Amino acid sequence: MENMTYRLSDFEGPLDLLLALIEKNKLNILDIPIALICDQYLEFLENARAMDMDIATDFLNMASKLMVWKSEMLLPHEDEGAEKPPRFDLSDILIRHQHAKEVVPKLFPLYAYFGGRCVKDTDEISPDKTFVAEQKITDLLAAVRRVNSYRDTIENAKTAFVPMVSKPIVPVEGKIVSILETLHLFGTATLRDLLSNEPTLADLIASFMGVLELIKLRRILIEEGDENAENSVHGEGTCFFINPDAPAEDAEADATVLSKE
Amino acid sequence: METENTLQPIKDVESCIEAIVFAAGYPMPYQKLSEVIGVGVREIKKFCARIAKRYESDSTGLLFLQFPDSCQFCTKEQYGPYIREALNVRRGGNLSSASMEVLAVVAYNQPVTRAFIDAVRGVDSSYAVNSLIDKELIAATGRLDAPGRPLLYGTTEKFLRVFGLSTLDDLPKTETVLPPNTLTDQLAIEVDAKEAPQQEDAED
Amino acid sequence: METENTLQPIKDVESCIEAIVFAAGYPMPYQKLSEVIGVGVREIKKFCARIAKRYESDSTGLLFLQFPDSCQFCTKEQYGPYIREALNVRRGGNLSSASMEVLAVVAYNQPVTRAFIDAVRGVDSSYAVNSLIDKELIAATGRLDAPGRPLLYGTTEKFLRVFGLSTLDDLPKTETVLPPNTLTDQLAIEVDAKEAPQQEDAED
Repeated sequence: MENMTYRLSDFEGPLDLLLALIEKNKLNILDIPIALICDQYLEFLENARAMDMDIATDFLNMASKLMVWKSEMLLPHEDEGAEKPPRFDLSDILIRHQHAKEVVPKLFPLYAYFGGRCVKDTDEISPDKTFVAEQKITDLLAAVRRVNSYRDTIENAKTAFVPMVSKPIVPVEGKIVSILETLHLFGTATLRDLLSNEPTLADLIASFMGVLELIKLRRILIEEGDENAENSVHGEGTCFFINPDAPAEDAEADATVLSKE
Repeated sequence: METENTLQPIKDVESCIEAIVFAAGYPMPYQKLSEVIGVGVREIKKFCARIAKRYESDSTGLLFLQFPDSCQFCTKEQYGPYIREALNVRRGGNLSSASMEVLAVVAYNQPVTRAFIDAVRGVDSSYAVNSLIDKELIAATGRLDAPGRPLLYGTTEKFLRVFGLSTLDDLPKTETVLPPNTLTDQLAIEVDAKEAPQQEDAED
Repeated sequence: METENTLQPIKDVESCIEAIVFAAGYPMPYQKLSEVIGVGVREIKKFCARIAKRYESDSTGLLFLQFPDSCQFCTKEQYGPYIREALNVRRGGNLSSASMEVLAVVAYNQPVTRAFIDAVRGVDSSYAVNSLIDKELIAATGRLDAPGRPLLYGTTEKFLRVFGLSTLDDLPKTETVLPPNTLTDQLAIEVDAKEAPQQEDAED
């Protein structure tokens, strides 16, 4: 194509691009010269690629199909009388595609008008309250999906609402202080000891980050396990103590502030 | 039936149909009404037509819809916003243009396989298809007798209701005339055969 | 509300009430109708009385019931046997989508409080919860050790039976299983503490 009159983003999918090419060449949709269309389609994609655009897989799939059809056409038919090999009827697909595109603008107003027609849920007027017919598990899964789809709207509403109530900020510094206090008091403490009394998830995370921070700063050390243990770290049972040769207390300033949720 | 109810007067049959269709909520097949009430399907349809007319002309908030094989009560469309607000229904009913396109492909070409939908749209449509199934606007209606036995999809009675149609013949006409659907079989064999086994299992 | 609907004529208010009450299925509080339609509770009750009269006298299979604080459509008693016969055979019948959603929340997150269910669904679920208790698909299994000591609900043996499961472990593990951690128990405690006392008394 000498001049790029179209851009890839103009097309929702490969079929729209094909229709545009057909229109541009003033071709009969019922009699498409595959070779010509295939070449122009590939050229278009090549140009798009040259312009450093991401080409969606749908467009590439169509390109490979077109090339297969084109090569089928170019292969000499051994016996002329034989039927053509079965292949996608591109005309048929394009007509149906065009038809769907035409119809969509007519369906939207219908739906906008009649979509308000509501029906009644089924179980409310059951003659026997305890009667339950057999149920399909797929219906339950559909319900799970529905509920999950509400989840986003609820979460959005919640986040929009949160700033209006006082948002508790859980500073990691505070946790670091209490971790050090605990260790000073008891000498050693396990991870469970340090984390078990946190009232909220945010507190829990802040404390855990505090522990990590203290390890990073080498203010606390992990106690060697007993000799039977395979590893020196034992999950919740990991035991910490204060590093007697701790480096100077300075780096705590950058301790992260963690907000709730 | 535990009691020896015999519905003689015509009015009674109509009321009985109303009561059953109301209690069901879902589209009630004429066949079922015929069996339960003991009146032929043809008669049942006539009674239903009278009921439908009564609710249409009456100043009531309800409508009695007649589909090709079933009937159902619903509310008149203009009260939809009030109902949504009273029942706290979210505006979940919105359809994206991708969904509407899939719906158009299914409605005018049904029954179709997923492969057919993908081919006619030229792009992968699985998200839109699943969302339409969840919204009960399309549903599996059977399986294609082809390798992989892929599911066939068609529109539902809910589709007819929320688009204000009595039958599929009422679908809007267009300039483009659709050829008869011969694609389905071909596509099913070529494309579905690869995908079908695991995909279809997951759906059953 | 998407359109500028204003219900001026009296007939329209009646139809709107009918539509809302029909779609709800459960007893609809006059208070709610009043809020949504924008007409005082006293007027709403008057409109309801007229609707009730119309359905009583008309030759229809439906009745409009008026309770002290709410109203509801139901079917006339004499058609009960027909309804039962028409509906009982339907596979998958008589669980509303709201009930199915509550059941999904309970099944995948049990034990849960009512407040948790409400929070996950984003709407008040008390009618569906009660209906599932009536149907013996969920039951109270204990109380949460939190202010108000709200009841905890779980699924029952009958739940397993009607869904054809042997144990809860047979529940399909989908990618979409509800993440229980985003709404913590804390939320349940906060909300329940306010509501629990009167609500729980009513149930015990």
